[in-house]
Amino acid sequence: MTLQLILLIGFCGAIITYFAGKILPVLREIFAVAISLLLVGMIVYAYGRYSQEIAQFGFLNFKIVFTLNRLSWLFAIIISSLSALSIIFSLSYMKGKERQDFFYMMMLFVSTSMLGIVFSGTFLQLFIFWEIMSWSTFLLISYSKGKAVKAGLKYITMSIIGSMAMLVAVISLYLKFGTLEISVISQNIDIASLRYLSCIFGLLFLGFGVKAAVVPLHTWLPDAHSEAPSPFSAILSGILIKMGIYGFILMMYMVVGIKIFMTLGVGWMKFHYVFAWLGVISILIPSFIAILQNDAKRLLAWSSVGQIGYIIVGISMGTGLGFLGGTFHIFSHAVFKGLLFLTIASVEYRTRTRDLDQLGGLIKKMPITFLGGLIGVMGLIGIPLTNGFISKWLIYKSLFESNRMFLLLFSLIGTWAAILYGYKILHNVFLGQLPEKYRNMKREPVFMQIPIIILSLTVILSGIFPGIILKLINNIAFSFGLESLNVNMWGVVSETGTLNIRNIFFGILAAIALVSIIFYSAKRSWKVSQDDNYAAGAFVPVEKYNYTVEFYAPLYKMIRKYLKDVIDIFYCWIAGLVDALCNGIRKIYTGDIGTYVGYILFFLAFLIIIYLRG
Amino acid sequence: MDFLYHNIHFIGAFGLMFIGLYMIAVKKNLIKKIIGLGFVETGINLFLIIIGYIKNGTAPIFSKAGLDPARMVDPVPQALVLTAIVINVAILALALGLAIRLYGHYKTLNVEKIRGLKW
Amino acid sequence: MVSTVWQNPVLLIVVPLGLAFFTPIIGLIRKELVKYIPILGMLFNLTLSLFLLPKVLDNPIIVSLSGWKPPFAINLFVGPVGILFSILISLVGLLTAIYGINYIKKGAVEKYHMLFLLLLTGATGIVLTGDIFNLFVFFEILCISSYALVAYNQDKNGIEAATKYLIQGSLGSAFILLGIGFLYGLFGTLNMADIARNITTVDSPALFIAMALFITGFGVEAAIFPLNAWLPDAHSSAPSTISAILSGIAIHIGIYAIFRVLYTLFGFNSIFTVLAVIGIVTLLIGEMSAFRQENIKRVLAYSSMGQMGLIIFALSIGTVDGISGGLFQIITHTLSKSLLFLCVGYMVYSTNSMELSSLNGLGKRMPLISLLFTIGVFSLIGLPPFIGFPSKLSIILAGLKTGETLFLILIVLMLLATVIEGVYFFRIIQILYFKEPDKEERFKTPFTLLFPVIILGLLIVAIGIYPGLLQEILDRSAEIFWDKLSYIKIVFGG
Amino acid sequence: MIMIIEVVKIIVLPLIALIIGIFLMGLARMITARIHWRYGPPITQPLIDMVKFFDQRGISHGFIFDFGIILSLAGSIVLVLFIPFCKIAPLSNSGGLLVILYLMLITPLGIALSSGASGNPNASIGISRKFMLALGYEVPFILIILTIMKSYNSLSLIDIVNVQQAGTWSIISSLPLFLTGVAYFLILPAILGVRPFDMTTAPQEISSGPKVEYSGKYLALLSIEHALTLYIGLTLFVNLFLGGSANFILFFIKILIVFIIGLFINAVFPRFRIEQALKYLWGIPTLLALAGLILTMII
Repeated sequence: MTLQLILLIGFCGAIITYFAGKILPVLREIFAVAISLLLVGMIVYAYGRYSQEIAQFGFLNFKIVFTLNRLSWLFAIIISSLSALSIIFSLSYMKGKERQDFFYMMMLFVSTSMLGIVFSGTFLQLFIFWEIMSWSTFLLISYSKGKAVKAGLKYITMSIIGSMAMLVAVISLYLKFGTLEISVISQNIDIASLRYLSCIFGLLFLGFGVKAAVVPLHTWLPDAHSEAPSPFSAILSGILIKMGIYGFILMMYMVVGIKIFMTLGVGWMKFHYVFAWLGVISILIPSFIAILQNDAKRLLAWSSVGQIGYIIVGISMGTGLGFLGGTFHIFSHAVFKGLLFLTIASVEYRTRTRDLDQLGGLIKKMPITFLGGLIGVMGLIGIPLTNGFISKWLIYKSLFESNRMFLLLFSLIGTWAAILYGYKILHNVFLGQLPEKYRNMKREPVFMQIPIIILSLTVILSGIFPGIILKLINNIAFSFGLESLNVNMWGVVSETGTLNIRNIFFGILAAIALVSIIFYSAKRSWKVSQDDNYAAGAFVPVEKYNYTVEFYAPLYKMIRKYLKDVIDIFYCWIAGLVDALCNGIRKIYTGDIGTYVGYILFFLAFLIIIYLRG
Repeated sequence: MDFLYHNIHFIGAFGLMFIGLYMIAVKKNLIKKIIGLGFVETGINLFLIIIGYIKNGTAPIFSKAGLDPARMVDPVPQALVLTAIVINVAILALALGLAIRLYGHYKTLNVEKIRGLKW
Repeated sequence: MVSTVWQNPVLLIVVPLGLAFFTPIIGLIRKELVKYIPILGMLFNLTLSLFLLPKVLDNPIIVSLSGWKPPFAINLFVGPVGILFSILISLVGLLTAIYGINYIKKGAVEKYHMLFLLLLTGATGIVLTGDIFNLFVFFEILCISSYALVAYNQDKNGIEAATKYLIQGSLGSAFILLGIGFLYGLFGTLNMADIARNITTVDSPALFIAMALFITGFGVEAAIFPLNAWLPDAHSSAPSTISAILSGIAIHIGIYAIFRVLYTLFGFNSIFTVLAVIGIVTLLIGEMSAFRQENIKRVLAYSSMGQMGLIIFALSIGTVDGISGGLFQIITHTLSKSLLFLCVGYMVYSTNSMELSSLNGLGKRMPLISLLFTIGVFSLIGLPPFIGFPSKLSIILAGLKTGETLFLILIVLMLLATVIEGVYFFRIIQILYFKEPDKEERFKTPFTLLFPVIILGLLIVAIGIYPGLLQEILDRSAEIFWDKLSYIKIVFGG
Repeated sequence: MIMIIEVVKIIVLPLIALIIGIFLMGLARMITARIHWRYGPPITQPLIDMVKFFDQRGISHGFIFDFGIILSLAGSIVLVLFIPFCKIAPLSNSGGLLVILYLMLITPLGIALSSGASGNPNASIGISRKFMLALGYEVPFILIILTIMKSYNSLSLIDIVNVQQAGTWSIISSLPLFLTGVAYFLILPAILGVRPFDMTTAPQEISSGPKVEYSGKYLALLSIEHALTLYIGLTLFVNLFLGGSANFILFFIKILIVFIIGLFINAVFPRFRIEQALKYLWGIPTLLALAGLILTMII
């Protein structure tokens, strides 16, 4: 009953929260936080109790089954804890905003529907919760009005197209296997021909790919992530796009099985090949586009597309190492990208802007936020001792072992692009000169500090002790029939190259200690104000004493002309075409009754002609 | 010629219908269209009567002596036509009423000009 | 068969008809009383239909009027489908009547209520009758009262729409009558079961022409693609209660008539494939035309057109699953579209404009109505957990089950249409909630307006979450609706 | 016992690196001066400077200004422990070349944080150039690393050195490795940040860029860091392409030769603009390295 109870609590809790807000605003906040924490608690409690629950009621003629396995538990814990943190963050962030009842309700709704997805034991439920997630997400994306409206529409358009493809796939699975139970289908997968499975994959690629924002389907993401309310952006980027990945993993490893998956495809164009290359394109181009962005959230959004690419590359390798890396990166990315979005949200909350050209020097005003941002960026880049490093190392290693050097090359280059935009966001927001208008700014509120601190600690701790999560993922990999790796608390042991975080950790710790000793044993330095700067005798006005606009100007000049989002332009062109077509087609209703009568006579004649022709 | 002789009533009925259809489809004046509607209905009524008609038949009254049941015309189509006529009257009356109102709004009966609702 | 007088299905027709005639008389006595008469009638109908439902699921009831056995007298065929429709009609009728208490204030109120009852009578008659000419008569009652009701506001648009509707509709009726003439000429009977029994004995082009005439004739009311030009005009210009009835009931009755005639009289044949294609074309054209509309009621009207296409497609799949899905979709559309029109009625009434832009930020000014509107819209798009999802799911399932390539293509097109539908509906949702309102002040909604809408909303959610409620009824209905032989057998008593 | 030896190695190796680095810095100034027909400072000048800097009181712009510089130096020190010196590499089995690639990020990131926190626009400009330049040389550099990894089918640097010791130097072992070796040599100045790739610290334009706000101990630490970077860049080349060596003298000579050849180029070229640098780096070296990788993949 646990799983059904979790979902019931989530959905009912969302509605209760809404009505509680109508009575007393404080009540709403208490409820929202309590319910989200309760969900976390229940999922923690469910650890290890892997089971199947067959629901009492059916849906049409379909059975309803809830399952909990290791994979879904991993996702569930990420979902529930990140949304709990985002909701706690919202307590401060949403203060004074309108329609808060709605906001909290939808936050809970989205996260519960995601839990529903991972608990689904049948494809039908998967689809139902998928759709609930889609529309509730739509409502939250559009929440901020203005530009968000257009972003929401773009999102939902692509989302519906994806869901429709998915629906066809799900139903055809039902017709093929006579059931939608995932476990039953995976047992009988042999009866399906490879061609059929390829078609199913093609359709599901549309369905899952839209949510996962794989490259040709990514165009909704930059708009949606940047325009959504920031705590929700954290959820969007942190977990929602991972639902697409969950779908892929489910199909590839659980339902079809990786052995069959590696043979799927049309001719020599194997599906996993295409998939991996799409992943790499997702890494490379969006990462460079991210460098060009001036809106902090838009930058992070493009970066999310890039990071999703790593995950996809990892899981499409079909090896234990790749799976380990990809799945670990799901976790890492959820944590550090959630952290980064919350950081930016906290900056936005105080400064009312997220324009990278306007900010600067905030380190002095919000040190905790800066620390969060720093750790987030370090995780994003993959500096050792953060969890981003672990996952990237594993992914690179798996690429190397699968002998896919060009994939490896492009993924690595993507990382260097990540350094550029990562530093840009740090520098333009936190470093440099503090502009005059922010001199009297207050610190970030405590409810913003808590999630930021928790997430920062998670990034670091899981970077130093990756074994905790690696072991879990390794078990998942084992249950999928992948080769099991020798995982310990500090990393992975293998023949061709071992990852040992312990050495790196103590090495860096010792080095820092050593340098600190040298540094602090030397003469103490003077603290000077930020205006006390060396300008080679030149006089520079204070407001212009900041180098943030066009931070990488020469690079921009070189790459900007190559980095148009052609796919987006193409989609918009198609949309325009459809729009024009729709506008044209309604002209057949001319308003002239004579024409209408003509239509009727024509129709009659048409039917008779059909008859005459047999 | 023989064909024409035996089917002249059908031709008449359908002829009326087609005239009506032509008027509805082509005429610009709303009243003419309504008249066309009347034509169609009349044609159909005629058709229904013809279906039940037997040459040199008698009225289908069983109680009246001296009528051969085999030579009686079918009473059902006549009943149908009676109903249909009533309906037609209602429709035409409504149509004309609407036409008057429409004229009040548009000051014209030319349907090409009455195109406030389109697309 | 019928134990007591009060359980006689004839009452479903007689009571509203009688009340309709009493309405003007009562109106002479006290004008305020008039508006409660439809509520009374529909409440009675709803109760009786619900009461009859479990009975007819096992055995359809045959009622012969004037004591003659079929085929010699007009008989009613009270099967599950008929009762299902009858429930829908009386439910929507009841709710719209309640809505109308405060909504219809101007004009000839007693005439409105009379016509309203007549319309519903006609609709109920159509779904219950077993006689083709009787069906025609009820059809005309339905049509004439709807022509008149569309023009009820007597404004420019209403009159124009009614005129156009009338001309097209009566042309359609003329075709039906002609078709009846053909059938009578061939078989010498008007009883549908009797015709059905003998239909295989005749092989004449006239038979097919009759079928074509029926499809075209009923098709005008059912809004099949090129015959549906009246629909957006009429639905958008009528008073919203009438729009709700027209969209929620009248067009479905047209569809019922087409398929009753096709299934029962002509049986399955190649025309269904054509109809399936036409259905999808209707769907596409409807949704595409709705895409760029700026008038909220026209959007809904075009969307109704699209939904009709979907239902026609489902019913033309030609399997019990398809019919069950189609009936489900009819229920979905009835509930959702009535809900939407009633919501929009109030919005238009409050803002005094039908432009989409006038809905800006209404989510804040009338939260409950907007919420219910959203539910209706989501349900129409087919999003879980609303009723539209299971119905669309069963249609797609039925279509793919046939395994034919044509149906696969049609379903893909249908899904494309769903995408278009989704986009414009989501746009409206955004306008409701995520645009700044012009004014801040809230509207106070009278309870009589709110109550019907809430009931519809609750039904949509309840069935959406647990579609098992309807499952059995639908499957049984579909079986009987579809099965020509058992129809004949039931009518002739073995 | 083994533990103690390991600890000793860990302590001694950075010191050796530092000495070599400082020596090379001094040597560089001397040789450059000679090429320019100047007399130049004595070879111990960098060391003298360093000691002097430690003695002076510097200014600080806050915590991250301090922390960044510590982090960057610590990063360099750790990195030294990963790269075999005379086949001594205490930590090289902790993740191999991939870790080295990532550890090479810590140093610039530390400096970037520190100098960014100083609030001096010149520093920011310098840093932005530094990162662009890094993006420029990392593309060929990654290609080079990948080619090596592929050729020896190992991530471990020490394995690669061992294989070379058993056979021939990689730069002459095969055509692809030769091409990559040349490519590495061509980008070496960019990695080390010396002329013609010293736009990051161009003193005449942006007042030494990131270094502009540093004084006293900060500058001293920065010099140490620079010395270590010099060491790391060269050792990596020697280990990857010139077979490393178990012999201290031989190893040192290899470093010296590479350094001096590089120095000649350095001394006669003017500074690139950043766009020119990027175009150069993404041109010939990248193509060479790419050719190397493709050839390796084929063979």
